[in-house]
Amino acid sequence: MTNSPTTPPGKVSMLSLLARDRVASTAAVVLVLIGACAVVGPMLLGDLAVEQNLRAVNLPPFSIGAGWEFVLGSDSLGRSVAARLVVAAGTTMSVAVPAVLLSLTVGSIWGMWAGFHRGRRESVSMRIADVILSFPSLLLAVVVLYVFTPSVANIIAVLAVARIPIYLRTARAESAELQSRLFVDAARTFGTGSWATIRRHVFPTVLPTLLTVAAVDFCFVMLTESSLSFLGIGIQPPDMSWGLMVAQGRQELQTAWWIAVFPGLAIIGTTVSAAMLAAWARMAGDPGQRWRLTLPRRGRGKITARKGVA
Amino acid sequence: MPDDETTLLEVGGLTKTFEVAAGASGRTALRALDGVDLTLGRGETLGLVGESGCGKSTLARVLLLLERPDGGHVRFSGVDPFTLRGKDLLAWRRRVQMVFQDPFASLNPRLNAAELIGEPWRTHRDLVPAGKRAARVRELLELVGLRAADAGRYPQEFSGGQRQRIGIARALALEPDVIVCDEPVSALDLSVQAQVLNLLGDLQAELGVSYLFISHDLTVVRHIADRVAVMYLGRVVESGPTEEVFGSPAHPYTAALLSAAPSLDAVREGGRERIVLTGEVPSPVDPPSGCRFRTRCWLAEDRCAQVAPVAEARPGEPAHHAACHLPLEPVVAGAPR
Amino acid sequence: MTSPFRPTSSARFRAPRATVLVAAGAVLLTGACSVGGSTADAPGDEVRIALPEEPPTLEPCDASLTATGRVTRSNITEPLTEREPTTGELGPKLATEWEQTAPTSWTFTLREGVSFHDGSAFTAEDAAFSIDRTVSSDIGCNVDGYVFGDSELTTNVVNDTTLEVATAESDPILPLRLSFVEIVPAETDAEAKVREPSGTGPYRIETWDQGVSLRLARFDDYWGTAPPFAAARYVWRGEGSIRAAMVTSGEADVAVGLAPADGAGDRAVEYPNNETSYLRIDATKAPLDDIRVRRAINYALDKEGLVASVFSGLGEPAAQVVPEGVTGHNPDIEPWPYDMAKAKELIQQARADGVAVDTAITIIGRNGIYPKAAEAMEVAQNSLLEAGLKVDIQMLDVNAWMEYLLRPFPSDAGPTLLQAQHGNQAGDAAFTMGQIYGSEGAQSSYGTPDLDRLIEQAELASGPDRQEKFTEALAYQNDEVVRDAVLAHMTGIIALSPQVTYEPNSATNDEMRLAEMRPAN
Amino acid sequence: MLTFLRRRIVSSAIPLLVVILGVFFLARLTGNPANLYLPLSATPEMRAEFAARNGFDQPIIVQFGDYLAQLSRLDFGESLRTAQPAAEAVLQAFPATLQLAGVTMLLAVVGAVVVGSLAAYRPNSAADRGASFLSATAASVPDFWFAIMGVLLFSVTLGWLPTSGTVGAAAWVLPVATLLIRPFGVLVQVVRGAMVSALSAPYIKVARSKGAGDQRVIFGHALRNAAAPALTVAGDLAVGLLNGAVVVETIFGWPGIGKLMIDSILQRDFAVLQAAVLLTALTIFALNILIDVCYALLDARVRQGVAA
Repeated sequence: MTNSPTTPPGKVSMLSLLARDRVASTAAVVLVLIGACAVVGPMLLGDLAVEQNLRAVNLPPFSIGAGWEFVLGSDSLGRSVAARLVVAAGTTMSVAVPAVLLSLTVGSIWGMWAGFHRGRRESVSMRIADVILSFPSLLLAVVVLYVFTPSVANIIAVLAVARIPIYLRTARAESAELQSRLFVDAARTFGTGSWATIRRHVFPTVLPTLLTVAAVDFCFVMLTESSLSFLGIGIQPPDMSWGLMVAQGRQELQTAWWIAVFPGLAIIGTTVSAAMLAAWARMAGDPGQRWRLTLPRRGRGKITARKGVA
Repeated sequence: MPDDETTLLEVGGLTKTFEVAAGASGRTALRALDGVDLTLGRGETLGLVGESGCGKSTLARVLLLLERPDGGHVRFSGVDPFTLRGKDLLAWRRRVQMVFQDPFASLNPRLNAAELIGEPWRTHRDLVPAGKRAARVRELLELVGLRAADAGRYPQEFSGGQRQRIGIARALALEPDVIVCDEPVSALDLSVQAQVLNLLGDLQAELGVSYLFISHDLTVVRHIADRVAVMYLGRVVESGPTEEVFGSPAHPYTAALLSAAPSLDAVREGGRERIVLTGEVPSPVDPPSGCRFRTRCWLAEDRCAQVAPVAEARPGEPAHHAACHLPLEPVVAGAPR
Repeated sequence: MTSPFRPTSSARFRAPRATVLVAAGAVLLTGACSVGGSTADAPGDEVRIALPEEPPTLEPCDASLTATGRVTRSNITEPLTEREPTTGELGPKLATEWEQTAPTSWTFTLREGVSFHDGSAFTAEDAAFSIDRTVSSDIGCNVDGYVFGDSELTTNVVNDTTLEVATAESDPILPLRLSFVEIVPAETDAEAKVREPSGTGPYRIETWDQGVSLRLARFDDYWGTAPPFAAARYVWRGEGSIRAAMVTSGEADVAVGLAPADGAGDRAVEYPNNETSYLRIDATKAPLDDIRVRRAINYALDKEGLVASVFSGLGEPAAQVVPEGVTGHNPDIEPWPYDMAKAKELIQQARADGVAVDTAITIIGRNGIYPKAAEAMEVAQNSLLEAGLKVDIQMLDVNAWMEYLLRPFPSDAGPTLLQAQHGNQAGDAAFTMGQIYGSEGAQSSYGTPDLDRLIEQAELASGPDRQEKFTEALAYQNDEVVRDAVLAHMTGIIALSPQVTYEPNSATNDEMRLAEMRPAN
Repeated sequence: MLTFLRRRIVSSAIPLLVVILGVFFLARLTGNPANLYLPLSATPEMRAEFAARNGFDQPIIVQFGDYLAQLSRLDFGESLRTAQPAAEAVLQAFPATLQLAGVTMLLAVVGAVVVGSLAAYRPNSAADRGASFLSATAASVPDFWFAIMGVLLFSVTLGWLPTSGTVGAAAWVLPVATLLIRPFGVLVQVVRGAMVSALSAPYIKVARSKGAGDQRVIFGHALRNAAAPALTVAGDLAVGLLNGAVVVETIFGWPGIGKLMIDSILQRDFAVLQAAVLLTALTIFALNILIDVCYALLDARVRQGVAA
């Protein structure tokens, strides 16, 4: 938006806006790092992550004496937790990102469409969402396990289908409210089609809320994937994901806490980064709020307060 | 009344009913428009006045095809826009535009002035070539009295009057023949109102656009309109050239409205007593029989309840129609102006 | 004791009318009122036991289900005979003596002066009824299939204290089999299972607050010695670390089914639980149909390392699925040594002979079959990969896994190694050999006619001959058939609070005798 | 409103039928449960007998017809596992979950509105950043982890709370806290986001410029507008709680329907699964109707608020 040719001087590009914000830029760096791990990790550390050493199990973190790879300790099979953490990022992201994106895309487009048109389309859509929500997703998983072969694609499908109603309902609620707004009426008077109106007016307004939900949904998907492995539909060893590491380390929470805690922290870190970035994006994408991000850090609160009453 | 050559817009017998929930009993019909007849000439400004809830805004929405009427017809240069589809409809859309009452709600706060004004072109792609849009936005901004440098600013950074100017510029972007102005100044401060009204007048002079100007403010209408139509409970009760209607109203309701607006000197000088209407506007869910106004009319007789009056031209004023069984006498000649 | 959910039992079947908000308020009120209501009777009166799961039913004829048997057997109901887990001897319970009067007929002399919890006296009539109900009725008793298979029994009541039982074929271990038939009064429903049975045991069911807790109280008219604790309260928690924490925090006296990592600390008591873990090799499919590959698998698995790491040092590398103390155990079989070089060599030989050793083999695992089941399979996978095989893992839930465990096997499966565990509750190899190693055994993927013959001969033998014949069959299996790779005899863990003394034994998992628990002081 | 309710309830009938249909057929796609309920050495005759006893030998359409006929007599069948009527098992477990979820959602919503509003009041301030960070963390902490750590700390080490069980108010603390963190974290994020947007909306500025007090601005105007997305998400979270309180119920020995449902899936206990899903579906539908009613009320008030 700010990149349009009409942007007057003084406005800043999104990237430099991001650079000004310490928290948001840290979050972005974390996500980029995780992405990098996901891409190159398996190539660099793939063998190290599966190398067992039954004589060096459950080494606590910082057991550098046993080798640098045991900086985060070893698991119950003597494998390097650090290496597994890096390599697992790949599998984790290849499940979580498509699952979240799929449910986000399908759910929000469907929801915006339903809310925009209201009437029968809306109520049928909402009843479908009710139906999906009424099914325990585990049942779906067991069915997939029995009828299809367990695979990454099926895990993604199960997770995505189960989460679609969340976005569907959220997008529907906001879209239904927006479609009665005057500026949408105005767009109609130009002859703008419904999809174009949705794209231009509904989508940008609904997106921040959807992103907020999607950001925290990340962890949900990652953890659900781990409970699917209990049924046999999850990631199968020797592949590894954070969810699987958490699930396996769970049994040892009391004796070797690091096995479950580090992947847990990785999940939390990813989710928190995504959430902080989503919060920042909400502000950066809202012209009414963007100015706050351009303020110097100190005294921000006071200025806001004064401006608020003015 | 403008002749066929110059008639741009013609509305006849327009009705529109809404279904509303009415308590536990079920749904009831709310008759927002009940046989409305109007015409609008090329380059003309028709003022449409009436209390809130009389159906003015519904009429505007029907004219912009935001609502589909239950009965009656709309003709725009002889064409019924409700029969249009696809390209033809899009071409029609270009000719009729609207300026909304609320300059806060009618502008998407996420778009800046340039994007707002240029929004229609994203649908009507061939109207202004992409390369020339920025220049055209600057032109339009200046045309409505804003600075070209304001293009990158967002609605919330403008004052109410400035926003309404953006709304007008957006309506002008498609170079329409008619602009329906739905209470365009009622949300603005008095001083700003005048500026916007003058702007609208100037634009008309410059571009030759017609206005259907909806307002509950008689002062404003008198200021801008060539002709006026007065609505009451979904019907037009009186219409005619502004001077004739305001100078000597034929319908008691018009007279009452004028009387309630003390700043209109004509009425006071007309020597009439101040008329104070009693009671609320009856619910459009269950309107009075016969003449809609009879429940509040101080002249009402039995037949007012039985027969709905039809619009008739006033003797000597062929363009001045009123739907009343007991029209008021014209004000004595020699009234000012 | 009442839970906040069901203040009175009459409210049990009522539909949940309370709305969320009303419920919230009500909960806070009742919750507040019942604070302090949780303190049990004085210590010494009640033993509190934390189980991994609620018994689905207390029906005695389903007592071969661990969750049911653990509570019902020898506590609520009793059998005619009872096997002493520590010695393996069969001792008297409701029958005082028995003898084989003909190859297919046995006569039991029953105990006098025994009464059921419902007040009726125990007679041969009740014993005959219970046997018929378990073995011959249509109610689908779990014990029936487990212990008797499709063999038929005929009962004959001679007098109040004498019962004759006839079998279709000679059955040398009928008294042992009958130790699984819990005796219920003849008034018990013969057409349907009962959830809360009456029995002759030292404890009777006092209250079963479903989902919440089960309390057994001492039966005052018990024929034997009165048990030390006046009552027992069972609760169930699915999470092992919580069960352990309940003991360490003093909320429970006994916690069952723990894993080494559950953190019971010095409250933990280890005991051999009679289970043996093994990998079943599907020897019908290439490359597993080649005995060199099967031997290579045995050489490649580092059992010592597995026990030391995955099983936290608990358990013992095993050579055969029949553990010590069970009739038929062969003390001469040694566990396969860990010899990766030999394993690689055997695979190479097979490869040279054109065996399809590059075919992917799937390890079918079952989550939770024992602690760290998935990790154990990862270790196995790692070793087999090193030996030169191609191996994938698939961890399944119980029902999916059972499709592979039991005949008929999934037709579309490739060569598999099945993660399995076997426990011989009855103490006789007859309960192991046929179904696990027989050509037609329910859990057997492969057998040979020679082995079948050895097993059949052993099952008909009795006395020292029986022991010897089973030993022979086991040795033959281990040397010439190599149908599985036995991993370890497993070790169970329970946690005991300082208030209770109890010595777990190999039967504790299936039959936890409350009478053997006593206050510590 | 009554008309609305009636139409809404009628329009839920078909989806409910779809749920019944779906669960019935999906459940039967998960494999024959004979292996789970018969001894390992069961003979083919025993399997046939088991199938006949439970009607599994019939064509699936016939089975479904029988099921519907049973349903119409309010007979929900019998549990394979416990031989109890399925309805009994489900109705026993349901109130426990409902109470747990109710208390949790109440606390989560109230807490999230307070924290989220305070955070949104001064967007991007330190307090806002802190609240966002903490709530995002709360939303992503693995719940079993939180539960077990809570037990170790508060029950084993400090001895303040019971490890598990349902007796006494103290027993509620850890289960509610465990169940609470995720909805609370998510809701804070949503409320905060919606409030930030609402507070920058023109009419709030108008209200502020008219001199409305700060609290009135936030709670009078903005909250009403922020309530729509928050309500939707809260509804979905509540549904999630009903369907997914498994971890809490398993760990704390809470006799609820989440665990019952999961167990009945794993145990292929079809009758119980069907009854449980039917009951939760009914509750979910009722919850959604309730949310729609809230919407309608909210909508009216928002409109009034804007018009005023």
